Amino acid sequence: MNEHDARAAVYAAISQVAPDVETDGLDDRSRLRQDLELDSLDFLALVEHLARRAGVDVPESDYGRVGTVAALIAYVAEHA
Amino acid sequence: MTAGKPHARPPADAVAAGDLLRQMLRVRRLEEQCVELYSAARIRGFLHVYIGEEAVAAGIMSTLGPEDAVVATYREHGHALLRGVSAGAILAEMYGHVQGCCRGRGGSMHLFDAATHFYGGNAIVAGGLPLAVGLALADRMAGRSRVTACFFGEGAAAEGEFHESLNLAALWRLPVLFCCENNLYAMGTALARSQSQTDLALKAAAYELPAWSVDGMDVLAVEESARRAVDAVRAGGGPHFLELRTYRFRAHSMFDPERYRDKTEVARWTERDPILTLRRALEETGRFTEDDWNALDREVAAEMAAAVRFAESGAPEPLGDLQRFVYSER
Amino acid sequence: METTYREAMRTAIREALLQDDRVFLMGEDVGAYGGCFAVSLGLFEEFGPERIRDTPLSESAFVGAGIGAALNGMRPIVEIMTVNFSLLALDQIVNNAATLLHMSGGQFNVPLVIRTTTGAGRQLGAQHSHSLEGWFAHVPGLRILTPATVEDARGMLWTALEDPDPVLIFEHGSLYNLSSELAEDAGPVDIHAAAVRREGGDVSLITYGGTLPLTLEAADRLAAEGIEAEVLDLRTLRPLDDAAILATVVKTHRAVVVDEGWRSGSLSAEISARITESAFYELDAPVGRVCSAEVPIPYARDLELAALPSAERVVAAARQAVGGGG
Amino acid sequence: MVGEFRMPSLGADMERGTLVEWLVTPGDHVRRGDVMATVDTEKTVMDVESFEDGVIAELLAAPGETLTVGTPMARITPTPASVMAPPATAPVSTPVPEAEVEPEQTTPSPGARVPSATPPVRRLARGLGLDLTRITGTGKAGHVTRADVERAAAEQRTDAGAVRSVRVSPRARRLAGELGVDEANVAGTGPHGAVTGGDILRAAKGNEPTGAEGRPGAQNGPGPTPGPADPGQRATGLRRRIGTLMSRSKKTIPHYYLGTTIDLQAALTWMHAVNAQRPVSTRLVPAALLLKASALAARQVPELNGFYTEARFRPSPVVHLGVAVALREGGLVAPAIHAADTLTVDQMMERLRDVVTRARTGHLRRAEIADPTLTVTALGELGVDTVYGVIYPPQVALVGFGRVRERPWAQDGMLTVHQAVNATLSADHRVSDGLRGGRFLDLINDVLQRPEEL
Repeated sequence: MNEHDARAAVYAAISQVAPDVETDGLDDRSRLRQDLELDSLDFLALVEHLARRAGVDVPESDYGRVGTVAALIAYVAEHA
Repeated sequence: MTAGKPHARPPADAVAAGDLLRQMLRVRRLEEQCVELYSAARIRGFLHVYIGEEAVAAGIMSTLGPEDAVVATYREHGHALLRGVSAGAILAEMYGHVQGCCRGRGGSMHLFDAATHFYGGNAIVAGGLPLAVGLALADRMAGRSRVTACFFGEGAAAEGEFHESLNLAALWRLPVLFCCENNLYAMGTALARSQSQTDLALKAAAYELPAWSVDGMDVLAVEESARRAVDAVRAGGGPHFLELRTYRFRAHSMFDPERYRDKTEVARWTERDPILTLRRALEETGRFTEDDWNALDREVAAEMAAAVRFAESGAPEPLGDLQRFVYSER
Repeated sequence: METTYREAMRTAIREALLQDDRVFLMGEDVGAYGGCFAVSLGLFEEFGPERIRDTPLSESAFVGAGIGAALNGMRPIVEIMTVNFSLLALDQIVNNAATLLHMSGGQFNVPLVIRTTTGAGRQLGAQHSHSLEGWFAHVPGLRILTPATVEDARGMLWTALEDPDPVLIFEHGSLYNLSSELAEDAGPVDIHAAAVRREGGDVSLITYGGTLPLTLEAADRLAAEGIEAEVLDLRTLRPLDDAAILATVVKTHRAVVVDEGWRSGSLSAEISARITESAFYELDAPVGRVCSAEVPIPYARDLELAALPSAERVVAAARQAVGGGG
Repeated sequence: MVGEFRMPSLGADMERGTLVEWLVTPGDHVRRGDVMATVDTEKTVMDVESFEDGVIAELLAAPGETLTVGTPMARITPTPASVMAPPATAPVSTPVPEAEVEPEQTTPSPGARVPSATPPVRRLARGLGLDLTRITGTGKAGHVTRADVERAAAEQRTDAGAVRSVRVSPRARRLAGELGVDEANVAGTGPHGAVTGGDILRAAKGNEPTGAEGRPGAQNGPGPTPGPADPGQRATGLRRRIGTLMSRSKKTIPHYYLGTTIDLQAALTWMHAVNAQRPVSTRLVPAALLLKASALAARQVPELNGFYTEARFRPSPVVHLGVAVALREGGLVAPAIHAADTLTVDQMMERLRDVVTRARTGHLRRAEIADPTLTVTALGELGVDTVYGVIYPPQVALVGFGRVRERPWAQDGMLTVHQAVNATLSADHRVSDGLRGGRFLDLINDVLQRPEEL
């Protein structure tokens, strides 16, 4: 998946679990937990959404690698 | 250990020796008073007493002139007293009363007195050495012939400021007399456990300044060495260093359980009590009797009793003055 | 007369040496070398080794010696090469210079001036680039000056020497080459009041020292957008000029503090707190801050610049404070 | 026979509730389980449902009224399917067969029904300060889509006097008070749309006959009466209610606090191993383990599980675990997971996800909220290490878990790095003491060291 599509998928997932977050102009460096205030259940929902919609399974062992919006986009681009 | 048999060499000048005895006794009685008042909770904070080491301050102070400067440590009640600060002002300071020599803002560890050029009262180990260097620098630059005597313990030799200051003073040939009161323990750490080179005079000599060791339990020996050194410093001979081998009979502070040294060690050193030694030597001359001693003791006791009354009758500075003396009042 | 900050500082030192026998300059390489930043260039030749006194690399000893000399009637100017090295003398500055007057119940004041270079921007890496003046401003008993203009570089020293208590002057390394017109008869300036360097009614940019030039640049850019920023140069970090801070906030109702120190526990935090304490009901926006990134200052040019306050970041913070129109 | 819809009891300590909003109007068909209204208890704002099928005959209470539990709020006429003749008061002349009632065929008046929408869209609407019932759905069967909400938000921005959740600067608040301007009706020009002092001054000027100045929000007088379900107000109300409840808690309950650090290395290793074998949808989170452990411990320490009412403690035979859920728009609710001590970890996880989703989308029902016997806050991953909780009366304890993170861990003389969490207990000293409380934390710790037995 290219970066553009990955970004769209990640934004869609974020909008799903945290609709109050404006993906428009969202800072790529935003941390999912701290900055977007996703708790572990939100995060799980995010990962689930990506699995369903983008076909990317983020195993738990990789959670540490997808801490920011940018990292998550890169991860999806690489694995989808 | 330099503890050994008490020896009493005959004082050459009995009158001068009698005065040294009197000065040492004043320090002893003041410190005993402090311990008593501390135990009664009249004095708080840290309290470090000088009992056992009186010969050092008494011997050196007797060689200084009124214009000379003194920098001391947090174990400085005796130094302040012998420099001329009244026992009353010292005790009032420890009471935290405005009648104290620092208006109760310094306490036991921070006695200062401008009138007698007594620059404290420094409770950071080795922190006073750079000050002494600067005081002497100013004297040198202004062409004054005064000497700055700087007291510190052997623990200071482990600090960077000790080395920086000895170097600077020697480099600039400044009129400082460094007086290292080696009582063998930095709090509870024995010298040999903290220094690779325990010969402190040798350490100092590495900075190219005259340095030697003195029996700090013998006030006459201290006085003699100090006079020689002070004269040399005053004459432009640059800084000198005296290692005064002494011993404190009591704990480091009132909080110290003394787990680090043996009672027998303390007992051995107390046999060399500088006051008893000199008293005995004076009595052997036949010109000092038990009556003389008793009279002296009564006189000193009266002085201390008056000092306690003075301190007791004082009062703390008004709270409204809390913010004073952070910046100069202009 | 066009003069640099460096020359102005040198003129001030020279003037002090000429005016008062008690003044002398002491520090590492202030003499034969001419000063690490060439501030004292030529003075050694003019005044000799007694009064332009090279010291060993013994910050604690020579700062302490400065304190002792000040106690004993002199008016020393002690130069510490950079603020990072001042940490080696922290004991003397904090435990002695700042406390002696108080501990002695008012008997011993310390009329000492310490000059040091502060700040980043010259790729000097993490041990020569920090801005620690905010730490010193924490300590009662010290006075902290941060000349940010050629006029202040020329004029603050003498006033500092006249102060009976210890004064620390922080000279930002990037300012030495700053050049501007200076009156021939320029002389001592007051060190008690902050200065409004630019008037404006929309937002207050509060800064000092090395970040003044970029803050003024930011104000110009904001003006092009129709935002009139007022720029307050604190000049003295301790004691802070509360009245001036209050006055500008009451005027604009918005404030951004620009401080090259790290944000956490910083001077900017102090100023922000004072604004909320004394002018909360005057505020139309949260107090903004532009500080250095919380990293040791890196060497690489781009990284270093990214770590430091910039005009762009000040502009952005000011815009945010003013608001985007709904 | 006319049925009555009454103020429900939504908690053991609930004595009265305030009607926030009617979600039905007279003439509406309702079925058992349909949401009728929202009610503000002292703990939270909740949807309350009908227990009957029928047609709304009459609304007896108005939004804003506070009613004691059991007070009739509406009358419901049974539908012809269950009763032969509709009562004369029935407003519906030609009843529509129930099966044919579709959302798009009901009365188009806004506010009549809660339209269907996905939880994120609901949350978005709430975040934007929009009333979902006033948004026209364009999706399948009138489903409100994200685009619908965004369009409505855009419309609202141009809608003069629309009431929003507003930010007001300190200066503006002061000036508004001084000048008698309602800052809620002033459009903000400051950061994030905050109302500034300048906006208030302009608005104040606008109130005078002459100088009406530019901004749409700065118009004369108060705007239209806000809709009763305004989410901004709801969040504010919720915050105020929490404040009241917590003040009461602190005033009446002699709290004591215990804390311990629990080694989660074993539990998380086990969890990671389990999760590695599973698709995302069935993976566990640490909170599920912590809740399970707390429930098991609570069963063994009954002094922490139950209600203190009428000056005595009544232990509960089952553990209904309240789960503290922070809402994105602010505020906190603590719906219950029933009989938590009997659930497997997987069931616990499922219930946790369900109840948190419902809480966050504003769709808690009685079943989710009624009567937790012990509250746990375990979703605190967002930063704090330690939670010092305030007990929800009439409960007698609150268990708090901070952030799970790596810490240096000394064990058998070796220093290693373990995942660990600070567990705290706030408990009521009238009922238990440190010994029992400590036992409780010990039990949690024990259970978590043997995760496979959970």
